[in-house]
Formats: sequence, structure tokens, C-alpha cells
Amino acid sequence: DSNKTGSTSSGSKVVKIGFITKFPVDFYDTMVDAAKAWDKSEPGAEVVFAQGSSGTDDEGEIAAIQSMVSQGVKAIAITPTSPNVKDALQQAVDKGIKVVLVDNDIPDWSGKSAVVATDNLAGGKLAGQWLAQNMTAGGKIAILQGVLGNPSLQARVDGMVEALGDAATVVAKSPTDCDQTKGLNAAQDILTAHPDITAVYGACGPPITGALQAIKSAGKEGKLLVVGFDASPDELTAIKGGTESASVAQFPDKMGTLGAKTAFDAAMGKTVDAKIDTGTEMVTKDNVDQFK
Amino acid sequence: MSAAAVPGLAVRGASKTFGAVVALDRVDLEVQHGEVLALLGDNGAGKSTLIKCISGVHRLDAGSIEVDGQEVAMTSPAVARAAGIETVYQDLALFDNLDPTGNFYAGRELAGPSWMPRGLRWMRRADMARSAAEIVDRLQVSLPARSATVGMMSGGQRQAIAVARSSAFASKVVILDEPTAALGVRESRQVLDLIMRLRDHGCAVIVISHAMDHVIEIADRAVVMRRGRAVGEEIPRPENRARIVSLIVGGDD
Amino acid sequence: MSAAAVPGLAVRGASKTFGAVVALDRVDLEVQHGEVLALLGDNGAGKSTLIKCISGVHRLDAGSIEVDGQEVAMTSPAVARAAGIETVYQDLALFDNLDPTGNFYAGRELAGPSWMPRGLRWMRRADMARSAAEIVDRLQVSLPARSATVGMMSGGQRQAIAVARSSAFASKVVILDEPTAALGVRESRQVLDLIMRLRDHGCAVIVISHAMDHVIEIADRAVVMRRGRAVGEEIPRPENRARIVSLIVGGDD
Amino acid sequence: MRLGPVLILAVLVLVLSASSPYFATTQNLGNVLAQSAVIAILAVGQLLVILTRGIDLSVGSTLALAAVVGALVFESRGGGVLTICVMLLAGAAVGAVNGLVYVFGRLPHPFIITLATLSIARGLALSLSHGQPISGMPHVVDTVGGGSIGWLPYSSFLVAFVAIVVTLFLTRVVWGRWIYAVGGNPEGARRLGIPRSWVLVSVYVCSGLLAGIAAVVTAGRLNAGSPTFGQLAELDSIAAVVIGGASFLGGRGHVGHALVGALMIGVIRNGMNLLNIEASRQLIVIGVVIVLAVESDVVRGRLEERFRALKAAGA
Amino acid sequence: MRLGPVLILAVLVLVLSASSPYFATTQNLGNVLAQSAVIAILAVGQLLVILTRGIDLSVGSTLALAAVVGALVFESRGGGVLTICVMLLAGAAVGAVNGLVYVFGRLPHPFIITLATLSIARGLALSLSHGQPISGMPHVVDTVGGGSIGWLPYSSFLVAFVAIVVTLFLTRVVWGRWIYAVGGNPEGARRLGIPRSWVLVSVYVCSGLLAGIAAVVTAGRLNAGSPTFGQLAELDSIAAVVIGGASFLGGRGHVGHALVGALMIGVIRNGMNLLNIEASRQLIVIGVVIVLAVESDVVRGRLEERFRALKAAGA
Ligand SMILES: Nc1ncnc2c1ncn2[C@@H]1O[C@H](COP(=O)(O)OP(=O)(O)OP(=O)(O)O)[C@@H](O)[C@H]1O
Ligand SMILES: Nc1ncnc2c1ncn2[C@@H]1O[C@H](COP(=O)(O)OP(=O)(O)OP(=O)(O)O)[C@@H](O)[C@H]1O
Ligand SMILES: [Mg+2]
Ligand SMILES: [Mg+2]
Repeated sequence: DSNKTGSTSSGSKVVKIGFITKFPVDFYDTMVDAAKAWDKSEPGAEVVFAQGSSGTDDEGEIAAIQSMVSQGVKAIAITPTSPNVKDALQQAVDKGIKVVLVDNDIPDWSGKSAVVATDNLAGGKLAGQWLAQNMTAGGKIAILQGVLGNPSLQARVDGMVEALGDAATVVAKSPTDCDQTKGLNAAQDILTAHPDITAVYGACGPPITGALQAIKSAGKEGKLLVVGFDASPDELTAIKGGTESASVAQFPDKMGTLGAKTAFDAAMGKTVDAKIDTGTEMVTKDNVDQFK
Repeated sequence: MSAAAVPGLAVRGASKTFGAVVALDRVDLEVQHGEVLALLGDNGAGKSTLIKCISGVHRLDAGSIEVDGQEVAMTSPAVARAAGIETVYQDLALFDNLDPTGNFYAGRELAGPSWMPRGLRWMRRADMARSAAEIVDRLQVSLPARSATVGMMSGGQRQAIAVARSSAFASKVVILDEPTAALGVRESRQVLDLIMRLRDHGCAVIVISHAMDHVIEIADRAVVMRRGRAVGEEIPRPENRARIVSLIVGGDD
Repeated sequence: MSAAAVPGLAVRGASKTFGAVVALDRVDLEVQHGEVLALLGDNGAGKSTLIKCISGVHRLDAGSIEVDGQEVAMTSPAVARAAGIETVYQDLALFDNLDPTGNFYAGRELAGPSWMPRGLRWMRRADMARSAAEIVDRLQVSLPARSATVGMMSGGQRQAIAVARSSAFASKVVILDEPTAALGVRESRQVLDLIMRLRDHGCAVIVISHAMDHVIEIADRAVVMRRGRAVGEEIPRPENRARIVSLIVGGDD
Repeated sequence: MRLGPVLILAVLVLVLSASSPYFATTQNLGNVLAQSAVIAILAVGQLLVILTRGIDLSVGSTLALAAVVGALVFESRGGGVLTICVMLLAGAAVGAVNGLVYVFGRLPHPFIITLATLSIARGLALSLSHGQPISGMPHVVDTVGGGSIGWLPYSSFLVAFVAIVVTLFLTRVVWGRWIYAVGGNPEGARRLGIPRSWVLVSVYVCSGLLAGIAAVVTAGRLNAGSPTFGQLAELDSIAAVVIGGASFLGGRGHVGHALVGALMIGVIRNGMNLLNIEASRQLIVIGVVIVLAVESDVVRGRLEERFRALKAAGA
Repeated sequence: MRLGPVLILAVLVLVLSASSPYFATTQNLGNVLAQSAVIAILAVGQLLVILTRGIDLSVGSTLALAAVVGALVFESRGGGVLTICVMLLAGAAVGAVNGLVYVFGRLPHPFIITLATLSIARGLALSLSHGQPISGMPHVVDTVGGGSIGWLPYSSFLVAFVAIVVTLFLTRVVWGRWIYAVGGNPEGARRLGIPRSWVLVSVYVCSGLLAGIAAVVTAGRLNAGSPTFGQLAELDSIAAVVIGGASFLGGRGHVGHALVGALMIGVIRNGMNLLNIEASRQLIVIGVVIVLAVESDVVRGRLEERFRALKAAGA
């Protein structure tokens, strides 16, 4: 898949675009695959990719940005790990490189050409509304948080809690680092301390997959509302099987395509929309077949 | 030993156990300034334990230690050193990663300026190298390159460095735990001479040794330990040799 | 030494350098079965280096080693052991975390069944404890509790365990590097007796020692090393003592 | 073995029983055992390595790689026994690389090669799985990892089995004695003809094999093989061994140390979830409890010694 | 110091210059220096600790805590010098806790307390910042962290300054000698009246202080203080020291080792970004290159020795 990057260094008409994602997991891989597909369809562009090593690897992203600049890209599409990378991005902008933020915004930074993203807070609210509608009165909910210190994961929790209002009480909140095993452990413990909970919400996919396992071994499969965020392949299977109730889907492929395209357009000097919402949608058993 | 003089070092009622092992059992000991005391005994008799207690390495379970008539609470080796006690340990306590000079001056580096706290002073490395070389030369041990670390040196070379280190800084009391065990004929001779020089300078010297010839040659008095107790005292003279050996070996086994 | 007999151990043209230090310089050496050879020399003369090369710890830069007339490539201590060479090292090579029995049998545990590969056999712990106790008793060293680890033991106790370990398994060649340095009068006596028993059993024995009395008592022949060279050979008798000492110390310094 | 850490664990259990009504229920104790099983198994392997003065940073990544490889094999071939064998082999293979490169590459410290395989095995797991968790594990793996007899999880029997085998191996078998010898005096072991190199290789292979077993348990618990399994498990497993009371200096430690340490970590984490302590506070509490646990053992030991000395002086 | 690691670094640079046209540009070299600066500073602190046979796992969390505290102070009070002082103090304070608890709590190994503060400091940073990065740093911090003279980043001057000061301290000042002595023979140091306890405390304080300095650089580079700074920095910094060639056995190592190791890590990461190696492959390549680097130094050393022996035998 790196053939084109290797062979086109001589083609001078081709515009080089950098595409930087956080780290190698499914979500970003989908994004990268979509961007690669777009790259194939657009002969005037050559996309080079880079990744950090974790969801909070600011240093890794900055290193990636700097090496993109060294390689002479004309535009960068990036899923920023945090606002911390904005200085490095500003330096790129100062050199005339266009920057498109994908997946996460850096709110108070004016150097960006566009933001192509899901609104995580809105996604959280979507989940909160869905839960508020579907929960029985006086319900209790447990929250499996994501990675501590990650603003967009925090927004998913905040949005949900806000929209849930007082439709239910939050009885437990556990950190999971978006790790499957930790999600399982936390869910086991929560089910022990709060056998009467009626719903579980997770800020990312893996801990919810883990929690489903705990729910299954507690014999409560299908008796709890389980709502995740990401609609990862495993979640989709679970939703189809009826063990998970719903998940907030994002559209990483859309982000990939639109991110690369917007960056290319910006580099070519076209005007681009400042905010491109790739949207979120509630995936339930009813519409799960549309997501694959 | 004259009863009137204040002993340079006195140990009274020293006891020490390690778990189930009674290493010292109410031991009394006195050494005068200008006297060489030999501490004799079988392997495991408690000699090294006694001198480690005197040097502050171990703490006594009971008993007291006096230097020049003043009781000193030997809570750490630094206290003992400050009280004027210098020790050559049986395990040498060398720094394998440092060169002879570094070993020599460890803990009392030549450094300045003197108004700075000790640890923050600038080392006078050339001075240290020079005088270390002098003192080692005096013991007539052949060392490999000056800058080699002592970790690679031969058993005798290491022991010579340890002996030279303590004797050079001797003030009131010098303790040597088997100082010639690994030394050759000539090097042993030098160490024995050194011990006598220390005595002549008024140090109180305690020597542990299994070499009866050496003991007879240099010691003014010999205390024999057996199973943690001080079981007897003799003047080491050739004619007493058999008596001393039988004291060491013990009548009961 | 009869020229006709095949020597139990022969070293020919052994050379070894450590960086800039020439530790061995074309050393030749022969020991017959039933002979005790004393290896003498100043500190740093290269004695320990020579026996470490014979025992496979270091590799010779040049030269060869023969056991019973067969040249053996001493690539590791395991090879030397397999060739029937047992060694007591100057640094003892004890396992501080094991008890005396564990140290005693390290590398040749009593274990079965015999058709299993050595490493996978089940240890006969009671057997080992029993015979270890016997052999240690024979050296008449008093040890603290049987199950104590040797790390905490006195210098002499440790040396006694190391000597007992090697001598118990002696087959063709036994090498002892300063085996009595830390031992008391009685324990030294036992070790000297032990060496003579080994000789009587037909072992070729090499002893390194700085104690001239011991050498004169037990050695059949003495080779003197100086600065990495074998500089002379003498029969150790009281009347040769001065000659030997001057060989050791050397005329040139 | 020293009883200190066991006492501290007991105190911890008492405190938690008093502060949460759910803690001392059989269901929860089952949870604790299941949650600690993986760390315990990894810690036993780590103990073997630490006994020889080494360190194995790669256990977590090895676990992930073994789980992913197992899941791929199950996906394409099926078969419970085959899947398990493949996972164990994958673990042992990484261990063998660690051991062989460390010993025969004459590296100065195993930190380097195990840090490298920490990175390499994780990279391989991510490549092979394309960064995705692979769902589905054979029934036997699911049972081992997630099943239980009453409230006692199968995995705790597995831990007990591993602990007994390794204990017998360490205390009764010749090779086990050699492990202690190499840890106590590596050069001495060589001089006495102990095959030091192979002893060293073997402990890394064992550690890798045990990471493979831990992979079976993890994969069974989650019914999947994921490249993100076992992150930071190296720190957990080393911490378990050290908190349990084994020594970093080599040659001093028992399987019991690893188990007690692993249980202690499991109990602390479980207790905090039960007490619903806020996420960032949890980090603080864990740190404080770990130090207190080890420190109170130190204090206990010193008091005992002081007491004995006083008694001896008085007698 | 041994030249091996430097040679390996040189080879690495040559290989990368040949394979990427961007590598040997001044702009990129500036980037490499800036990217390595934080690891280098942390590695110098880690070196001091490793010289005394210790380990400091808390450096990354300490960095995060110092940066967050600094950002909070700047937010509420302003003032460049004040902010920097607060960051350095916060770092040194964590180091002091490490050192004091380790030494006076008589813990068997610093692994335990520094693992605890790894957790505690991260928890505090998250609590204080409510899990959010805090934007805004005084101009002087921004300059130190992100500014440059031509293509040479300010932070590389800071690294050079730190390296020179610590080198002089270690080789010329009495306390530095004591650090080597304590590392070479801790019990021997005590017997010779060296204040072993305070020497040990001091290296942890220095390591913490240097983590504070690293916090200034990081915060300046990113113009913010974030509780997620410095994750896994403990492994990076230890790796740098060990790859550079210092010994885990204590008392053997130089500042040069830490710098070369940090640069090597920085160069490898930069090179992989330039060559556009895929993320999961990067993990594999990093691991392989680290082992090759250390291994080739080992082989070089052995060849040299063999050669000398042959020459000696021939002579
Ligand atoms: N591993 C080593 N590396 C470097 N130099 C060494 C090493 N081993 C020994 N030497 C040096 O080689 C020389 C001979 O040392 P060796 O230990 O053989 O002496 P020795 O005759 O046994 O002396 P002693 O009577 O003091 O034990 C010494 O100068 C020593 O410093
Ligand atoms: N730190 C310790 N822990 C436990 N036991 C010890 C310790 N130090 C010494 N012992 C024991 O105390 C007894 C006395 O030992 P010590 O070292 O004082 O003997 P010694 O007279 O010096 O013998 P040697 O002549 O062999 O050096 C021995 O039985 C020894 O095993
Ligand atoms: Mg002694
Ligand atoms: Mg020798």
C-alpha cells in the first residue's frame, strides 16, 4: 500500500498531503483506509501517512507533523491528540501549509483551514437522550469512562450526563483506559456493588465489549440497557445479537475521505467550509444492518 | 596494661546476637595507646563481629564502648570514624568501580574551598593521585596501571589498598581484621612494620590474625575469644605459643 | 618428578594479558599424580590467573593444557571439571543465598532417576544434607544453624565450606588458591591434612599459599612466579627457605 | 517465606470488608480471583526471571501477541486444543527470543532485549490483527478464562496448578536449584559447571510460556484476541513480585511472593471500584496503599528484630 | 567512556541520511534535537539514579504534575520566573518524596516508591487539572521549549548546559564521587562515613528536578500543561541510559551515555516518520534497531578484545 509514496517522489505535478492519525486501532485504520481509497481516485494528490503510538501521544504527533513539514507537504490533515499540538501546527501554517483538523477540534486555534469532525458532546447528548427515553423511571446507570485526561472522551461522558438529566442516577463511574480487560473488571465490580443498575454507558468501544462479558457471566444478558460509543465491529455484532442495546456511530470513513479531500482543496487554494460535520447516529438493532 | 592510664579504647559487656546465633556474649576489652592487642580465636568465634560493633557497623544489643574514657554511642560508622577509629575490614569494603586513589580517599576527598560544605567542594584530583601513589609505594605492592579500577585486581593487591587506606588516616584507634591474610611475604613484612609504626605514634591498635608468628612478633598482649566470649589473655611470646593455641582451640572439644 | 611418567597436569607456554597487563608470560608447569606442587609468588605475580586458566575460567591467549597427557581445550569451567579438575578459588565462588548443603552440591546435586537428563531429576535433599554435614564435620569447623545461608557466615566458615566442597569431589587434579588464608590454627591443620590425603589418593595437587611454613610442610616441589613468569623451582625444605623467599621477592628490586 | 506480605494482605481484606458490604461476598471474592489470575500467572513468570537478577518487560506484549495468534488460528482452523497450543507456543517463542538473544548476544542486561520485544511483539500483534480485536474463542478457552465452579473461577484453579508446579520445580528439581544458584552468583554458577546460559534462557522461555497461559485466560475471559491486551502488564507483574517480598538482587524469592503480590494488587483495584472512588483519586490511593503495604512489612520486621535484641540483652 | 554507542549512532545517522533526502537537512536535525531534548534531560536524571543501583519510574508522571502545577500558577498568578520556579520545585518535591521514603522508610528497592509516585503524581495531575490540558505558558517558557536560534532549538542548549553541569558535578565535586562510591559498594560507602542516605536522597531529588526542567521544555513546546504529558517516559529514559552504555549494576556510567542513548531513540523515531513507516511496523523496527545497536557494540567490543589477545599471543 505504500507503492505510490515510494514511486512518485519524482512526479513534480503531484501535491503532497500529510495525513496524521492518533494510533493504530480500528477507528483510525478505517479513516486511513478511506483516505487511501480517495488518494487512489485522485491522481493529483499523494497522501503520506503517520501515526502516534497512543491516544495521548502528543510528542509523537508533533514529531510526525515536523517530519511532514520536512518532507514538503502542502497540507496536513490531522486528528489532534490534544490542543497541545497546536504550536507545531502553527509553525507548519507559518510555512504556508494548510491544516485540516479531523475528528477533534482545537477550539481556540485560528490557524486551521477547516474542521472535519464528529461533535463528541453532541454524540454524548444523543446517547443521553436515547437512554432517557428508553430507561424506566428511577433507573440507575454506571459509566465506564475512557482515558483520563482525554477531552473528547470526557465530552462523550459530559454530553450523555447532560442529556440524561434526572431520568436516571449515576451510581458508578470507573476509569477503563479504553481497555477491554479493564472494562470487564470494572463492570464485574460495579455489578457486585450495584446489582440493581439498569444501564451501562461506555465512552469507547473496547470497555463496553468487556462489560458485555461481565453482564453475560452475571446472568443479566439482555436485562440491562448497554450503550456504547464508536459502534466498533464487535459492538455491531453485539447489537445484532441483542446483547448491546445501542451505540453512537461515528463515520471514520467519511472523516478520512473528507479530511484528505478538504486538505487537498485547501492546498489547491480553493475555499473550504470551516466546519464539516461528519455526524453521529444512534445504532440500534433496528438500523444495525446499515452499518458494516 | 597499667590500671591508672585511661585506655584508648574500652569495651564493656558487649553482647550481640544474630537471630539464634550468639555472636558476642558479654565481652570486655581494653587497649592502651601505644599498645598492640591481638584478638585471637577460632573461625566463627566472634572476632569480626566485635570489631564491627566497635566500628559502628553493627549496633551492640547490650554493653558500651569508650574512647579515651568517654562513652561513645556507636550508632554508625561515621560516628566511629569521627571518634578516631579506623578499621580495615575482613571483606575490605573496597569500591570495585573506582581506581586506587578513589578508594583511598573515599569519604575524605582532598577538596576545597574549606568554607563550603564538605560534599560541595571541588576535588583536588592531582593532589589525591600524588599522595595516594606515595602511600601505596611505601607498602611496596606492585599495582597495574594507576587508573585501573580495583575490581580487577588480585586478592593481595586489594588487601594492600585497604590496609594502606586505613593506616594513612589513623588517629587514635586502628583496627585491622586479618590484614595480612592475602598478602605475600614481603607485603606482610611491610604491614607488620606499619603496625609497629602506628603503635610508636601512640595509636591503640587491635589486630586480628590467625598467623601466630605475626602475633608473637608484634602484639603486646593477646585476647582469645571462643564462641562469643573472651576466654583468656596472654602475653604472646614464643614460649607461650602452645598455651595460646590451646586457649584458642579450647579444652572442651 | 620422574621424566618418564605422564604428568597429571601440564601447562605449556601459557600466556594471558588483560588489556595492558601481562598476567602470564609463557609459563610452563607440570604436576605428577601423587605430588603436591606449591605455586608461590608476590601479590599480583599471576598465580590466580594461571589457575583460572587451568580451570577454564579464563581462556589462554596462547599455550596449551594437558591432563594425563591429553591436550584439553579449556573453553569453560565445565570442560575443566569434566576433565577431573577441581578448584578452590581465591574468591571462593560461594552462593550467598544458599545454605552450606546447597553450596556443597551446586552443579552436582544428588538426584534421580538417573535415566532423566541431569537438570530434570528430583533432588534427594535428605541425602545431600546428611553427607554435606559429614564432610563439613570432618574439617571441624563450627557452623551456625545448618539451614543458615552462607552469606552471613564468618570469613573462615566460608572458606572452610569452599575447601570442603572441592576436596570432596576431587578426582584427578585439585587446585587450591590460598585455601588457609582465612582459617584458624585448627582449621588450617585440617586442610593441610586433607591436602596430604588427596596426594596419597593419587591426586595431582596445586596449592597457592603465602604461608611458607605450610608450603614447607606439605609441598613436594615449589614453583615461583614473578610478574607473570615462572622464574624458578625449589624443593621446599626449611634450609631452602631463604632461597625461596629471595626468588619470590626477586633480586632486581 | 516471610509472612509479612500475607499479614498486610489480610489487613487489607479486613479493612475492605469493613468498608464495603459487597467485598466479602463469595461473588466478589470470585471476581477478585478472576481479576488477579492473569497478573498472578505473569508474576510467577516474572519471579523466575527476577530470581536470576533479570527483568522481563515483554510479558504484556507477549500476552497480546499470543492471544491474537490464537484467535487467528481459531478463526481459520478452529479447534480448542490447537488454539491453546498455538498460544502457548507463541508465548514460549517470544520468551525464547528474549533468552537466546540476551544470553548468546551477550547483552549487558535483559532490559534491552525485553524492551525491544515489548515493542516488537506489540507491533506484530497490531499488524496481524490489523489493529482489530478478533472475536471468538473455542469453548474450552472460554471456560478456562471465564467459567467457574460455583463462585470459584476456573482460572484460580489454573493459577493454583501453575503455582504448585513451579514451586515443586524450584524447590525439588535440580534445574530449580540451578536457577537460585545463577541468581545468587552468576559467575560462581559458571565456575561450578552449572549450564548458566541455558538456565537463563529457560527462565525467559518459562516467562513467555506463562504469558501464553495468561493469554489463554485473558482471551477466554473476553472471548476474543486483541492486540491491546496486557498493556502495562509488565509493571503490574514486576510490582506483584516485589510487593510480595521477593528481592531484586537475585536468588531470593518464592512463588508465594508473586501470588500474594498479585492478589494485593487485585484486591486494591477491586476495592476501589466497589467503593466507587473517583478515577484520578484511584491512582493516588493505589500508590499510597502499595507503599504502606511494603512499608508496614518493613516496620514489622524491624520491630521483631529490635524485640529479639532486647530479649537477648535482658537474658 | 566507551565509544561504541557513539559509533552506532553515527552509523544510524549515515543510514538515514542515505535513505531519506529530508533527514540530513538542518531543519530536520533541529527537529531531532528538539524531539530528543525531553528524553535527554530525563535520562540524565535517570542516570544519576541508576549510578546508585536505583531506578526512577516516576519521571514521566512527575513531568506531568510539574507542568500542570506550573500552568495553574501561570493561569492564576502569571509571571514567567514564578512559573518556572514552581515547576522545578514541584519536580524536586516528588523526587524528595521518592528519596526520603525509599531511604528512611528502608524500602528494599526504589522500584516500589517510584512506582507508587508514578501513580500518585499522575493522579494528582489529573485531579488538579480536572483531566483537561491547561493552555497558556509564559513567553519565556514558550521560548525555552519551542524557540530556536536559526535551526538550533533553545532546548538543545539547555540540554548541553544540564549535561555540562552534571558532568562537572559527577567528576569534579566530592558529592559526585560519593554517588559513584554508593553505587559501587553501598555498604562500603556507609562504613567509610559517606552520608549514604543523603547521597541516595539527593539523586532522586535531582531526577525529580530534572523532570521539572523537562516539564518546562514540554510545556513550552506545547504551550500548555497537560496531565497526559510524559506517558511511558520512564521506559524511554531508562532505555536511553542503558542503550547509551551505562551499567545497571551501579557506579559505572557517564552523562554521555544518557545523551547518546536519548539521541539514538530520537533519531530512530524521526527516521521512521520520515520514511513513512506504518505505525505498527514502527514498533517492530524500533525494537529491532535498539537490539542491533546494543548488539553491534557488544560485537565490536569482543572483536577488539580478541584482536588484542591475538596480538599479545603473537608478540
Ligand atoms: N580480570 C582481570 N582484568 C584485568 N586485570 C587482571 C584481571 N585479573 C588479574 N588481573 C591483573 O593481573 C595480575 C595478576 O593477578 P593475579 O590475580 O593472577 O595475581 P596473584 O598472583 O594471584 O596475586 P595474589 O597473591 O595477590 O592473589 C595483577 O596485576 C592483576 O591486577
Ligand atoms: N550478619 C550476620 N548475620 C547472621 N550471623 C552472623 C552475621 N555475622 C556473623 N554471624 C555469625 O556470627 C558468628 C561469629 O562470626 P564472626 O564473623 O564474628 O567470626 P570471626 O571470629 O570473625 O571468624 P573468622 O576467623 O572466620 O573471620 C558466626 O557463627 C557467624 O556465622
Ligand atoms: Mg572474621
Ligand atoms: Mg591470587
